[in-house]
Amino acid sequence: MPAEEIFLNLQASFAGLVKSEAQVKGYPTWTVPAQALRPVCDRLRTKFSFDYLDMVTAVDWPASAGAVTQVAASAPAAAPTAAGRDVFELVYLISALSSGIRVCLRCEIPRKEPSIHSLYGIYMAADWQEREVYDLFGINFEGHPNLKRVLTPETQQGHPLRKDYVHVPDSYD
Amino acid sequence: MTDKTSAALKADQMFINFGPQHPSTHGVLRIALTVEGEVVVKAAPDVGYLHRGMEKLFEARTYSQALILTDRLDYISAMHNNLAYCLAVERLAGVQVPLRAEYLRVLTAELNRIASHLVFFGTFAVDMGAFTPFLYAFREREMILDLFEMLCGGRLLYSYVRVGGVSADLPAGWTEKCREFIAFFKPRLKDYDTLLSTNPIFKSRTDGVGLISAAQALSWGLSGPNLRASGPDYDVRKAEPYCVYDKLNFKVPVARTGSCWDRYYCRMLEMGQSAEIALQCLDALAAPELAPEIMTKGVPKMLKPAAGQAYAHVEASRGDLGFYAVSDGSLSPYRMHVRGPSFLNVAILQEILTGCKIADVVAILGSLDIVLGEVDR
Amino acid sequence: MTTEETILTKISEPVFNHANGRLLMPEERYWPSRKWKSPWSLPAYRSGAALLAGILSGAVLAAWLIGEIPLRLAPLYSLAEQYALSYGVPLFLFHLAWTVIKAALLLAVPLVNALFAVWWERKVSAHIQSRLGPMYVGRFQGCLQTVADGLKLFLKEDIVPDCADKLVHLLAPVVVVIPAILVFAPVPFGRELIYADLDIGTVYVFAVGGVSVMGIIMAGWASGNKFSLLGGLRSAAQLVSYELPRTFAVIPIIMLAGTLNISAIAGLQAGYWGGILPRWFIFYPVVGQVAFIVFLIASVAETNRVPFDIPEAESELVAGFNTEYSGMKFALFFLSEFAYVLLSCLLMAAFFFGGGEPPLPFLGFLPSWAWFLAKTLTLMFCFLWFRWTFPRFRVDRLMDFNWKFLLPVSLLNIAAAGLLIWLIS
Amino acid sequence: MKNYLSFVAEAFVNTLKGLWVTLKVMFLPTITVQYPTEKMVPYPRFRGMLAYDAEACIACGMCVRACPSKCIALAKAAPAPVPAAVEGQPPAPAVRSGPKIEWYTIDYGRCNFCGLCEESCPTKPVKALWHSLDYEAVFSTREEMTRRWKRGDTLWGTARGSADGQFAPVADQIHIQDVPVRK
Repeated sequence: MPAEEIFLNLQASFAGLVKSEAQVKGYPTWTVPAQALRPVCDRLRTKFSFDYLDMVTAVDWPASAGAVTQVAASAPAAAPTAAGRDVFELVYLISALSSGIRVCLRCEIPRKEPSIHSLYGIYMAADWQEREVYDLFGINFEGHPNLKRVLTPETQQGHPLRKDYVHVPDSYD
Repeated sequence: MTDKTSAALKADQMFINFGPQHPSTHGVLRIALTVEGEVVVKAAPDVGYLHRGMEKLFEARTYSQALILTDRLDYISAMHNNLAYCLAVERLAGVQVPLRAEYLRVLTAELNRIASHLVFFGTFAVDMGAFTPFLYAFREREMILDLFEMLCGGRLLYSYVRVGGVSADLPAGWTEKCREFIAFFKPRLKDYDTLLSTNPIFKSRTDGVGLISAAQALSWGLSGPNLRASGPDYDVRKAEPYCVYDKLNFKVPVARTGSCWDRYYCRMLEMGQSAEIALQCLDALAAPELAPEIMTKGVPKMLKPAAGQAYAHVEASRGDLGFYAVSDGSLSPYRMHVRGPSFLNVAILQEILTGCKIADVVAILGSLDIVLGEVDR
Repeated sequence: MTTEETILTKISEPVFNHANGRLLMPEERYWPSRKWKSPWSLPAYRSGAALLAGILSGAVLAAWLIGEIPLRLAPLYSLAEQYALSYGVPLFLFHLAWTVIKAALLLAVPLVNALFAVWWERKVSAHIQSRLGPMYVGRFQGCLQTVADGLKLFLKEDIVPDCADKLVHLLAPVVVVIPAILVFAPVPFGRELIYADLDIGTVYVFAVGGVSVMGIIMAGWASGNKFSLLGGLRSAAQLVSYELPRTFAVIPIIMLAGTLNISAIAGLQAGYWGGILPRWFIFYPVVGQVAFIVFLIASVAETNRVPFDIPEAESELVAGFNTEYSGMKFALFFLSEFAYVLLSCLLMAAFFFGGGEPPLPFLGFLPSWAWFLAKTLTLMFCFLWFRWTFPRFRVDRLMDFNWKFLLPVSLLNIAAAGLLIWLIS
Repeated sequence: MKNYLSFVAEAFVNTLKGLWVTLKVMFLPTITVQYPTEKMVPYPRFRGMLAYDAEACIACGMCVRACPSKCIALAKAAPAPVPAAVEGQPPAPAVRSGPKIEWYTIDYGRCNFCGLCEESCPTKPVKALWHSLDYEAVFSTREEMTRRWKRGDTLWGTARGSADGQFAPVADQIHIQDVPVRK
């Protein structure tokens, strides 16, 4: 069942699912609306035996940064990145080890109060990776049992990997 | 003690801080153990002691400068980090690599895998109480470090693989020394087996301890020997061959029960396979018709890849190491996420440690072979 | 300048101007050829072997020359007695003086043994791990290394953790060391070389040997930290449970010998079967070998050495019960461990290898104490050898091994010994 | 019962084989290098402490840009005074006395020995900045790790004094001092 048929099959039931124009080189990339992410993953896991969650990560696209590099203007029709849209872009890499298909799911959530449904129930690998994304970006994952900081100390204020992060000198400096 | 107030403990329970300074946590990892006598009731691994903010540092350096950071991720098998980083940037910038450089990359990666597994074998034996295999493992590893010192100047952190090729070709006499090492190393592997693998005490300590089922391993996202020991046969070198792995023939050891002994023995067999691969690479490199250049021309030092994203992953010695690179067309990467295999191998501890003894905590932690540089990034 | 000179100019001369101070060029690094180069090609190896052979033959020669001096000492006692009587010194005062001298000599045994054993263990472990071991202290092969360690431990600050139970923390090493020295009284070192030729020697040895378990538990409890507590409790479980197979392993020997007196048991093993095979208890058909193996395993467990070193398991309990000890107290724990190792080897030599009896008839020229010492040292080598080869047991596997394997085997062995005696008689 | 006996026998045999391996190694040569007495000399490509040669340096600043942890700083020498024009002859070229560099500092505390600066140094035929084979550098204070060459210093490396923060020649210090200029 190559990625194409899976995509068509899923697009039938999930309207918002669209082939993303910001392709991750090497893997088919689909854009998923934020609230449809968990049902899509559930469907992928049960129906198409996508049993392995490779990677969960986020990229911060503040309104200012993208515009500075005038990327959108010079880029061809498909904008290669979600630059300048003032969003958090969440990237999930899910694969079916038995058949060797690896698919990348992208979804964008507003930067104001970023929150999305956690994949904790479906993949246990999401447990710590989502805690790391929360720790470094401040994205809230609803339904995650213990969403606490995993890499930075508890006394850390702010989320370091945001582009607009300013370091508040604390006891360590 | 933030997450553990003494009131929460029942009468006969004891709270033990296993780490961050502890002889067998292979680095700064703290496991908050709630113990009843010898049996572990609840385990909560706590990481972040070695967090250097690597992914923020990537954004402040150019692509060629960031290569030095990747050495410091999994500092025991630095060659795999360089390779994964360079594959991701090459895929991002669309750079081709000459064939000779591909063979050199696979050769050094496999030698580095042997060195990394030797460190695992030595420290796992010391965790079990046998001190001698540690010295034997480091005697062999010293020879690999000499080979790397001859080739790329560094003994632990090499920054040898560059975007578009490798930084240096084999010096005179290197191939003979490498063949001599591999010929010397094979019988030593048999020595290790008689010394430790078949030892009844070692088997009683590791066989049937820390069982991880296939579904559990897949769901928790384990990779590398930890995953293959539980059943699923997934090796990036076979599933998505990069460099010249499709031209080389080698076998990937797989086990079924997922116990500490299976993970241990998968790595021991992998060392033998890596020696085979290294030999095949040496033969290919000696072939006269192979073009001599090791670096693609025209790859600028100040690389500016077009805007876009790319993901590339490699079968590092500890698992499936991936780099997710996002470029916005400027000199330095816009975002560089490292998918560290050890980060997920540590996460599973909170599930499999409950119910085992303190001595098993050491065995399971050793068999998962984690490196804190890669966990905390 | 050639690359050679450029390299040389950058590395300064060695700091210590030892005789063989030199710069090791890259080609001279250790790099074995295809098969491991035969060691005899290395000059250092040949000179080392020659040195070792010289030392051994010197020792044998010295032992032969000194011969039976200790036996010449026996009449000295009666001579001194008449001499004291002629001076009107009361008899009991003389006996007191004589026992004090003997006690001093006996106290020297564990101390000298500790000095030698620590150095020997570090050398044996080094060469097993293809290293050199101590080389600098005492110029020749680091022979004064243990003296230096002892001095260091003597001068080191004696740290007592504040949440420790001060008195018990102080008493623990005392309780561990005193039985370790007392236990040497009935143990023979040669045919007549014995402090107190007790008739119930074996029972005395095992009884006094068991007391030091208390010291280890006290150390574990008094240190006040969780790891020591775990180490202390673990050692209690291990030592007590391994006491049983150890004593049951000796019972067949006592049944065969018919007496509990250790020197008498050693004496009974004189003579040879068919002129070649010495009449040692280990050569009795099944009983001897099984008893020896069980006794060996149990005594390795008694001395808390790998593969039974759960109480101070470095990788789990940091250093177990002696985590909080430093300075002389730590030295006392070390001393008692090696005293018990020496004791076990002496007992095994006496029970199973006929202490003092030469293995072959024509080797009788060497004195009995030389043979006794040789057997003890070979057995001690086995203790060291085990330590650097085996991993460590897990606590419950250790208990299973003892209760489900060693104990039944030793009981069966007693039955077999009974059968053997019935067959012989 | 039978496999129990075979298990015991096999366990016993494996134990003895393990013992044989350790005994075999005991009589083989050792590999220890007794460090202060025997000093290992690294291979030529070894990346040791950075060494600097003022004569060869052309003060281009390539190394400053190449270094990932920004531990090199330099200042170009002021342009040599142009001699007064003597009419009748073509203007004499500005003769420069000595190296083109005013001062050059390396902070060894932050250097991570990656060799990027050496690769980016364009000087021919001998590089002005190269990794010596010296691995025994010892510093007592953090300030002392910053080494500077200033015009007029003979050899590479006065260190910043910890007290007043001024650069002063360091007495019996480490080996980088007497690293001769590589020609």
